[in-house]
Amino acid sequence: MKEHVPDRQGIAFVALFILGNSIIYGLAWRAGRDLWLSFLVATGLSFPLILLYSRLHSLMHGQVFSEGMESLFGKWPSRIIALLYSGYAWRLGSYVVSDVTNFIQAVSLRDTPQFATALGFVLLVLWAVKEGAETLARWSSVMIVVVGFVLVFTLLLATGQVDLDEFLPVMYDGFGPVLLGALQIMDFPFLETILVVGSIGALSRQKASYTVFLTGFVLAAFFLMLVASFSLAVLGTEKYTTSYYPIFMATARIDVAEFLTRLELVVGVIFALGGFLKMAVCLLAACKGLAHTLGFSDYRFLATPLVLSVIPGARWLVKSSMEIERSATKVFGISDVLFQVVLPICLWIVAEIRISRHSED
Amino acid sequence: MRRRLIQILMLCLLALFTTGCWDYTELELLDFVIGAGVDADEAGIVLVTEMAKTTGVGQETEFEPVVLSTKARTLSGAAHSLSVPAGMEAFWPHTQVFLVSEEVAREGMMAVLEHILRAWDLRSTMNLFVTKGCTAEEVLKSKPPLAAGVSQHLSSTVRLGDMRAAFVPQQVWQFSGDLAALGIAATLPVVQLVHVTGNLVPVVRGAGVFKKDRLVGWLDAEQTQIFGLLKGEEQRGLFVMDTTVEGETFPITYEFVHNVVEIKPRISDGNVRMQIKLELKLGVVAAEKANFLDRAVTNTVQEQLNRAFARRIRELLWLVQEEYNSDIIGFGQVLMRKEPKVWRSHADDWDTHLRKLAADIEVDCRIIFTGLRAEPFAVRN
Amino acid sequence: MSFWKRWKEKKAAGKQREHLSTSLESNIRWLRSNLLADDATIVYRLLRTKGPRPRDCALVYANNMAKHDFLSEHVVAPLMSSAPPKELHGQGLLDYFMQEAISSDSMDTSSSYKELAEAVVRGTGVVLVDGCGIGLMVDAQGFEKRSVSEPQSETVVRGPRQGFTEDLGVNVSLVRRKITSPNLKMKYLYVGEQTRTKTAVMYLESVAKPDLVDEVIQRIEQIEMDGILESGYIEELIKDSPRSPFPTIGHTERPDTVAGKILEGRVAVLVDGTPFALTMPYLLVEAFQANEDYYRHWVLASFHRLVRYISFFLTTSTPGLYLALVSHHPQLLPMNLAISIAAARKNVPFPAMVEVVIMGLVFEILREGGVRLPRSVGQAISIVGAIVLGDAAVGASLVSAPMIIVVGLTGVAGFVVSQFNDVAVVVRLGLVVLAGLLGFYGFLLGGMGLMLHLASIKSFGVPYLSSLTSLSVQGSQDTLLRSPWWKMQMRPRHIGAKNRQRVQSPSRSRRS
Amino acid sequence: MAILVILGFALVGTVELVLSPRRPWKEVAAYLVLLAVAAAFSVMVTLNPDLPVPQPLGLLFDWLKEIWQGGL
Repeated sequence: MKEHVPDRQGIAFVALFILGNSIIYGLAWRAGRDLWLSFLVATGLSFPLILLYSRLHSLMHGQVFSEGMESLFGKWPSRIIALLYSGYAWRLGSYVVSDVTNFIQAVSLRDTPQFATALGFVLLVLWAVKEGAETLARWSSVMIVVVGFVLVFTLLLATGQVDLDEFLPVMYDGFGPVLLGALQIMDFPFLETILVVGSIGALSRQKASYTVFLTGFVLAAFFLMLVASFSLAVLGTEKYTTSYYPIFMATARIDVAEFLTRLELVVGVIFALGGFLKMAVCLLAACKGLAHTLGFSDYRFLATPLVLSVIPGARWLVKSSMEIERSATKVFGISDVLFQVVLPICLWIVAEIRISRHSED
Repeated sequence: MRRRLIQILMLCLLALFTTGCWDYTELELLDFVIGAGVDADEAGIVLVTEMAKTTGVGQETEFEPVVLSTKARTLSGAAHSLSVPAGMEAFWPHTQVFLVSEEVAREGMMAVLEHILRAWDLRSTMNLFVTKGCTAEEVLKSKPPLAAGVSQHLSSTVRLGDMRAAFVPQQVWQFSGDLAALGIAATLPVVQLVHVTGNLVPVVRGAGVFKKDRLVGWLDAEQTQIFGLLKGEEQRGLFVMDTTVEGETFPITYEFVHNVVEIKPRISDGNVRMQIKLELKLGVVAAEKANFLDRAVTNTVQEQLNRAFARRIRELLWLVQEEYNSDIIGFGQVLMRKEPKVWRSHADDWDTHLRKLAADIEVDCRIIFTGLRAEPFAVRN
Repeated sequence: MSFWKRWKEKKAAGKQREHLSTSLESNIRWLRSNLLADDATIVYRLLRTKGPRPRDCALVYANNMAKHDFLSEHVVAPLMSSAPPKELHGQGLLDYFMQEAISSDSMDTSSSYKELAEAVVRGTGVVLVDGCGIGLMVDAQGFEKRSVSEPQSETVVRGPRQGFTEDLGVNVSLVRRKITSPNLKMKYLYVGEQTRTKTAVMYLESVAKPDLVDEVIQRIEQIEMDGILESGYIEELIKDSPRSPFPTIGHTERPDTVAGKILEGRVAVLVDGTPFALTMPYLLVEAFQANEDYYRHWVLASFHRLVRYISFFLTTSTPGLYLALVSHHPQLLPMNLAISIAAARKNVPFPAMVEVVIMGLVFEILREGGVRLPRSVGQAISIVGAIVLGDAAVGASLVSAPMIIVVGLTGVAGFVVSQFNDVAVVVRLGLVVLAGLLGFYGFLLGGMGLMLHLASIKSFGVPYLSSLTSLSVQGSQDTLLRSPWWKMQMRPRHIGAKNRQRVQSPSRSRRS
Repeated sequence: MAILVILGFALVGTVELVLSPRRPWKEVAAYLVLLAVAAAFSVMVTLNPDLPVPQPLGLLFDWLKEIWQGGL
């Protein structure tokens, strides 16, 4: 069964993946009131890497994941790479679960054990993984409309609360914090896009990879910047940098004629939608990678153990709500540098060399 | 086949869930806290709450306020033990009003704010007040003549725009934001108990001035009005001022229509001066004799208003800068935003700089309407 | 046991004799005792012609299935007065009867007992002639049927008042009259071992995708079932995702709707004996489209379409949301509302979740009762039941007043999207359970799962959410809103792929 | 708790094996092994929530920290 994802759905897929669970965190808080600059810098720095990811993806055009990997890197190297990325994807998936359960416990269901909230979410993800990328892309193309509409609507309602003076003075502490903030958002969520390469199936054309990845990325970056700047302008620098969930607190303040209040719920919805897609993509990538490592062409039968193990995985990797915050807003973890920057560049070079040799032959 | 598997898994999930709905509560088992206040006590903190007790059945229900109080070392502890006298779970998210007694405020707001900001169930849009000359318990136990409870009385006072001239409302986020930000100090509106036809009625009037998180002084209603203007709060309501027109002095009642304030730092020879430019658009509600069709009359009246407001601003600034040494207007913040370099050198001992900070005050009052009459009403014999 | 034996014997005997013999007497005897045995409605009219050599004939038909007066006037009378030449026999004799005696426009011949017997049962008059091994079938189908009237299930304010009847021929003609083009193709299929129900597959050759047509025909041909009594049988037997409660095949009672769908490139299946035609592929958006949308001004139509989407959301979500708010997140309710709901619920003995489920059930009972009862009684009963039950239940503190509002809203909104009325019940229940367990989070999980399910199903190869996921202006012209006709120049992408141009010249749009 | 976890995994495994269409034995074996690993992992985490997380890149990180004195 060959999957086919139309371009626009692919864009929605990538954009929603990047928006994912990151939207509720205080992105680039290191930069403080200069975070909008951080976003610009991070977008600029990530752009070539995203371009590289799309190149990798387009090289696999027309092939199933495992075939593509094998033709690019050879049998055994490709299996090792797939295994590495599978582990990385699994770890990221665990973090997303932990994000979701912690958020829900913090803001709403305080007495429900995290296991129960995680299980509901994870079962849904299991279903989604078994349905595959095509269905998920269709799903996200509906949901991106919901997310976009809701976000724009909320931001419009909150314009009264925005104090643009919060952004002044620009670069009070110099460029250092801006760069740190930029690195924060590159690590999470911008460059996590590498996992989409392994999860999404065939696009309509070979060139479509570029359109899909770049457009989706820019869209998501723009929205994230909008949301983060808005939260900062509403909350002020201090609150933005010290709250777990700034956007949540910012929307809680919206009050239109004492009627439209308590809109923080809406943020929860967006977060759940994005988090769901992100986790599904992570596990899709993990399943595909593992299946390739083990030499199977179909990945679906591997989904159950892999997806279910994310629940203990979340508990294993993240032991408190402070830890999840730290992991969400760290400045380029060492493993992320490896998986998001070093390895892709190596892979790309290898792939280009092999391809040019291939065409010479 | 796959779908059936999912269905079965879902069923298992359901079976699992039905063993316990952890967060399931019933609405009727909650006691709604609609207002709260904090008093100091030797033992720690006294939390006074106003709760909604519902009466009546079916479609005709009403609620009447009930006041309860608990004591504990910390506010969180007191809030937690509230369910003992309440008999049901105290439910905080609908709290609209939070009173802090003078005594607590003088000792520092941290004890209160930490709980409010960290707890999930207290909203940051809650209105904060500080009591003056009475405890929070006395305020909450007073009987406002019309509203169903003190909290409702206070929150409707805040909502009522016309009263604003006498206080500057502060919600939790504004207050805590000012405390946390650099170069600005916080204030809270003041609640006092006033005798009205034999009853003690809570009235919101004036402001409590904070330095860091401690209450250091008060502003009366008139000073608060000026303070509100300087903060750029949209002012409404009336004020009366004795005005001299053509040699005669008589009171004229004015109405705020629109106000804009602009505060800018100006650096000359390394000295900082704040430029305050206040534009007021006013209406005349009642003026016995002045004929505002006459441009000369209008001009003299505006002149007098300008001078009066400038004087009041100066008085307020003196009070705030010298007496309380608390930057409630946020000169420091303005400086930081507009002149970050200068601020950097001043930031460390801003308190001393604040004392010396000079201000150029420019007031521009305009009378833009005079009600339905062009000329004053004249009685002829 | 003996019946079984006899039936077996008959079957064995039937296998022995398949074709008519030349003896009229033995043919009749055979029919009487085998294929048409124990059937009191069959009439055997024996008659004899005139002429130099009178021939014995028999007219066999089923009472009330065939038109008596037609048969006596156009078959019996001419046969009795005819005088076939002496030398004619066999095929020639039949030709003589067909050409010179019987005045019917539709005739056929057959020598198979089975075919003839089936024809008789269907209402055809069969003429057997002594000495001929071939029977004449004269089309005389005529039974009582309902005349074309306004459909009950889909009424319109503006639009044609015609609805399908139970007669396939009439139905086909109704559609054909809408699309009088030789491009409109039709294929008859007979479905059901016993009922041999006649089924028509209709499509527009220049627009419909050939694979789609083949797929439909193939799926219908593969049906193995004893009887097809309603198009619902076929729908259930050939639909995609059979376990999903969502319909992946549309049904309608209106010829104009069918014509509209055919023009978009869809395939319609009409089944004899059913006033409901099936259209496929069927997408989610179609449930929210009404034929009247296209007859009215597009602004109003768009508005009402939005209302339909909102109603569907309300009917599926109101109880779940109410439950989530009341039992998990009272902080999200405005204070006064929370307090008044709390007061209303004070003496109610049930937990909110049980209350929601019970009231949902009560509503379904009232609805089902109202539908099944005779029309005049049904309405009265349901109104009285609702008012009395609702009012008294609130008065007795069995149910809280807000709950009545929730149930009422749910019920009324449910009727707006009638196509999804059944689905809504399932979805609603699921959401209520999830919301009761996990509050808004559970509700959200349910919603996401629902969307995932919708994204995963397809109807005849077309994704169910198709035009909602296009994310382009072109593709979503006829989804949430209806664009004016002069803007909708293209057919829906996945359906009319063969010939997408719909409006030839966009002159209207230029003029505006 | 650990027993519940094992039972849960066993239940899921049997249900899925019974319901899934015929698969090559290789895939079934891989599935079972993975499921067992997942179950074992879950049990380990359940029994000891403080199970250390291996840091294969920890050494590299420490080294990097040393050369970049700025610290993060």
